[in-house]
Amino acid sequence: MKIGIVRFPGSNCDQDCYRAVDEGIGAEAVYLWHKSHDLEGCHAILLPGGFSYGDHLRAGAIARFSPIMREVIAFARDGGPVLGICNGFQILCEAGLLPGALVRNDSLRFRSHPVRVRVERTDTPFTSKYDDGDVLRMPIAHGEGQYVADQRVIDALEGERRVIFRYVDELGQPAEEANPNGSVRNIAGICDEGRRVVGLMPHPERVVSKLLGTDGLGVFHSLIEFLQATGGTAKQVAEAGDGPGTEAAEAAEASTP
Amino acid sequence: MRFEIEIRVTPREGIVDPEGQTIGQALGNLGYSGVHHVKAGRLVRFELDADDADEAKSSVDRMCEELIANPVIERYEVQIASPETASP
Amino acid sequence: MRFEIEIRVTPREGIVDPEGQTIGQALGNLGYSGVHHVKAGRLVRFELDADDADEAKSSVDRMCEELIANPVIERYEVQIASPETASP
Amino acid sequence: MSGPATRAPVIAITPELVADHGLSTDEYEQILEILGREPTFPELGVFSAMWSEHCGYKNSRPHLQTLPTEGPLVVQGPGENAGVIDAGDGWGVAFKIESHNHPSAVEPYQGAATGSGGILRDVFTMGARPIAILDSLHFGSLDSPRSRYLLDGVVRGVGDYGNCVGVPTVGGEAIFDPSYERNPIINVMCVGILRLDDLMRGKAEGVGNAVMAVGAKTGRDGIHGATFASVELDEGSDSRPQVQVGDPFTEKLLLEASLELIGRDLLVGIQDMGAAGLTSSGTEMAARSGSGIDIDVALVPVREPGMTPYEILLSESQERMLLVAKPGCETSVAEVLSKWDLEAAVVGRVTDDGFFRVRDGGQVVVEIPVQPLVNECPTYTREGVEDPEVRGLRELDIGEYSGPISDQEAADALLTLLDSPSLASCRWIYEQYDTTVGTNTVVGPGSDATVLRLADSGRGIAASLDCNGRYVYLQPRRGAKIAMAEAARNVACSGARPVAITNCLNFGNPLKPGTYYHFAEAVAGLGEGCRVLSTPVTGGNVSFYNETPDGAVYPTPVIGMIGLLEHLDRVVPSCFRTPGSAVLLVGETRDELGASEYLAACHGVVGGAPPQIDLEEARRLVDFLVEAADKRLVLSAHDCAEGGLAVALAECSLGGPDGPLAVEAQLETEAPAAAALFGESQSRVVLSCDPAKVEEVVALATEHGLPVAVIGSVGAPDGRFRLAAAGAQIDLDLDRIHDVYRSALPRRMEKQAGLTT
Ligand SMILES: Nc1ncnc2c1ncn2[C@@H]1O[C@H](COP(=O)(O)OP(=O)(O)O)[C@@H](O)[C@H]1O
Ligand SMILES: [Mg+2]
Repeated sequence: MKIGIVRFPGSNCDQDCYRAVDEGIGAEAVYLWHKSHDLEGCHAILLPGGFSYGDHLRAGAIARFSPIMREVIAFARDGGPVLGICNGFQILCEAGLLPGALVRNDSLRFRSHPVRVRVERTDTPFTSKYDDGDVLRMPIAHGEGQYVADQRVIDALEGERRVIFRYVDELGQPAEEANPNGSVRNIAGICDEGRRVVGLMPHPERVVSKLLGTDGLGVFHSLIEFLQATGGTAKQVAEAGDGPGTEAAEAAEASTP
Repeated sequence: MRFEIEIRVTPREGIVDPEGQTIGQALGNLGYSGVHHVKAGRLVRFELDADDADEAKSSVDRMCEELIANPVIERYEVQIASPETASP
Repeated sequence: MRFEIEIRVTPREGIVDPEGQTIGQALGNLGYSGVHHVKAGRLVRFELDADDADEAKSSVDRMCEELIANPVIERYEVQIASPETASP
Repeated sequence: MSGPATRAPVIAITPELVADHGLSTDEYEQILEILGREPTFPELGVFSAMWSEHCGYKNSRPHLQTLPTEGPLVVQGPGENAGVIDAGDGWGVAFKIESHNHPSAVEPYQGAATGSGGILRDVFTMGARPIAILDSLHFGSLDSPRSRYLLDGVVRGVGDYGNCVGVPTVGGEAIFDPSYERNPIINVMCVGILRLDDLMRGKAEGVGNAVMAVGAKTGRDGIHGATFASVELDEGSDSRPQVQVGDPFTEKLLLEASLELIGRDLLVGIQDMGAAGLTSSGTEMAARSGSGIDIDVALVPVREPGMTPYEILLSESQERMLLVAKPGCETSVAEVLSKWDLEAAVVGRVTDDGFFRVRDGGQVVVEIPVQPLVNECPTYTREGVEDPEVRGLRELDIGEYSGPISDQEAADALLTLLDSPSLASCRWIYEQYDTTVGTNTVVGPGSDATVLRLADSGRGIAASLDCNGRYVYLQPRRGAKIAMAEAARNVACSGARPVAITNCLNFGNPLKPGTYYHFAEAVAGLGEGCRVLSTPVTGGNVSFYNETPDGAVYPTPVIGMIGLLEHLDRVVPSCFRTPGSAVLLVGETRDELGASEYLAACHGVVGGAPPQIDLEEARRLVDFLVEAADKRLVLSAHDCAEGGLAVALAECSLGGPDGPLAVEAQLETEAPAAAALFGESQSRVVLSCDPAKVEEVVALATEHGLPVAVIGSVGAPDGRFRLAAAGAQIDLDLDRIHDVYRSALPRRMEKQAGLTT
């Protein structure tokens, strides 16, 4: 299984993501350059944090037009798993793969500290290794992480249970004090309708070792488990011709808790 | 012809505007009274070569929709001046 | 009387404007041609109670110098409209 | 030799113009001698910049030369863009500190941001990947709106820059004292790691090799910034042209491109165009190699039309580098730069005639022999005299404050100290910094030293920035030794062995005998500290003229200490971790209150002599701490510094990752209560350990000739903070002191709405 990590010129969590995949879970990681038109057969894509193109205008606004993003968008539309972390989440929203937007923190200050997030849903490629309601500790580090969307979108997200991570306090409750940036309903991460595209502001890739914490490992282990069960996107499976067939993939996916 | 373009991007009604709010508070703290409904936005200015004002306008509208404003959270206004009509 | 205030803050001449530069490049990459001298700035709008336009103007100037613009690297323009004269 | 032809309009070199360039008559005479003729206007500018205090170290060099710079681990000492030490297994650590005091006083956000940018470039041009930034910040009292504005802007500036480039800001210090009111001290240190095979230097070798300007275009910003850094700030100075705006995104591109160029072995040398821009980078690179350099300013990409050679040579526009490509590698260099969307232009060639020659198109406008320009800047050794006023303060009788105090007074004093912004939690600051990007931060801000992972070697790098300016003011030699000892102790508390320092010497106007005395004495103290602690100097920076018409700042020689930790898994945190642990105090508590934060914060008194410092004892303490960590004897170790034992103990109980832990302690001492609780006796450390290990810890300390006492335990069940000494007892609710400690900065700062950028 090959995981592609997109490198924009201003990405600065690309190496951390690489290490999380490579050392953290021992899977194959490759960098995908932003000017490239080729996903090199990757089975999943990570959009790392950073400041893609200096974050001028709006975070992620310019990144979404890069050549590689055209491929990533197509890949996501084919059902390929895509995870956007921090700036990656912002890019996914700008690209329209996820609804809503991330605006400046309500404090107007960059915020960097550990937060607690509650796993709200485990039947996604990035959360299956967790239990519903697990509370994870991960760092945040962002200036524009306040999730906003209009009421209709929020209702839809909640109604379809597409909020995947929520900021919570030590009791596991989405209290106001636990919300580091003013995000509506303490939203820390969401997924698209097909549940294959996930974006979140906290950094799971920074807590994948004994030395620094292990709460983020589950995100990457979940992905590998998902890929092993499904063999990648339907298209990849069809093209590869070996691996489990499309129907098998769908079945395997449906059985993921 | 070369046109002078100014684009003003502001948060859409109902979207949080922490920056505007903070400016409002700060002005209050500094002793300015009678300040209401502060909004903060962005400004983009440039010069654009186009055959006529209509062409310029439609091209700038596309730029705004595609890149300069995010319709999910922002609205924009465009002001176009041809050098002759531009105020000094 | 209540006035509508718009303040436009832009980098001073000779000060680098990486944001403007990046927007210019991005527009180029998206295929827009004929775009020159892109500048990025900030916009602040609010309503202000004042006795007359002169008072409003001098008060807004002070706000700009004290808080809204950073005179070391930025310049600002103020536009004041009383509700009657304001364009719809 | 005929001088370079100059194009009209010829600017006449008048005595006034020479004086405006900060050059004395004697210095000008020396220039005439070097050139054998009158300088052209651009040449005058070049000499002025290179012979400014900032670049030429006119008033400091004779003293700096007394500092020890050699040691078994030093790979690169002073004189390069950054120092480098050998960290084992082929790894090196590059580190350097830089001041950006004057730019930050004028424009805090951009001043601090561009300071970070410059020091990052100094480190990555050595071929090292920056993995951490530390900042030492000294401001006036936070009661003043100006200080709040400066702190707000500086923190945003340091933060935004590092956050965007992706280098975590992981430690430092924040000190508030009225002496810094209008002239804050903003020092930024960068730490990077490299494979020693990749070590790169700022050289211009190989006749005919291409010299390239890379990165941002050259504009009119910051012309003569080096000279600006070398004058006092006064009311009338319109400092605007000196303000530069940083672009961290371009910096990030430069960082990645430089490391790729160095990694692919395409370069002969590379240097940041920092202070004095093209002039200093070009001439210094040539001077290091004994070569010459020939540049055409018409080839330099400029941001504004009509820039003169003078302006192009002296511009300090940010995010620019000068590099010399290996022969035959020009195309590959260009490819790498274009991959990173960086602008690059060949602007000249390396020569062998020893001249810095600048053309403007066809015409030669500068032709100066490199060696005297770079290496023969006139230096001055002056007479330093201690200010009688300072001596008076040091000899002030502070006996009345060291008598017995009531329990209530003791408790109130502790609360006052924990609310003092210099001692209170710095969370408000470091939560605006990305502290974890790069996943190298093993111990972040909030402890004595920052500890970083050294790639996959299993070893760690510890770093700490320290200086107590009040000590140095009152007794400079002793104060500097204390700064050295404290920095070493901070690093050793984490379990790392201190190995080398960089330093940033922030002083007032050296032409004043009182300031010069401070400087000379402080450097002497540093030297002693370096020698006894075996921590040579690998580089640093001198910032004079930190002074306004109201007076000079406290002399502030900031020490950036680097330590190495053999086993990262034996790192020692500074705060208590486990209820039930025994609490020990190592070191002797004396009747010392002079120069203390207690006198300043609780009694408004600046005076008395700073505490004694015995460097040999400091060294034994370091050895003990390193050994105790290596043997896994201790659970935590925290330096006892400003605010004394009471504050140190409170920090130990408040700073843990899982919230505050109660503590109960009692100190047996001869010292009277105020000194026992709040005195700042040196070479003391608060430890906690498993009760079963107490005997071993005590034995080890005794073996190192250190006094040690078990003073209490962690985790009194009723959630209180209790400390008794010399008849006074502090007994406070833990949540209350936690609240005071945490809210001191935000309470003062959130009045300040930050809007800039
Ligand atoms: N300007 C700053 N930037 C980042 N961290 C800081 C800053 N100032 C202080 N800190 C952190 O806060 C803690 C307390 O600082 P300080 O009082 O100087 O500690 P020490 O006891 O070592 O003298 C340290 O861990 C330091 O790294
Ligand atoms: Mg300190």
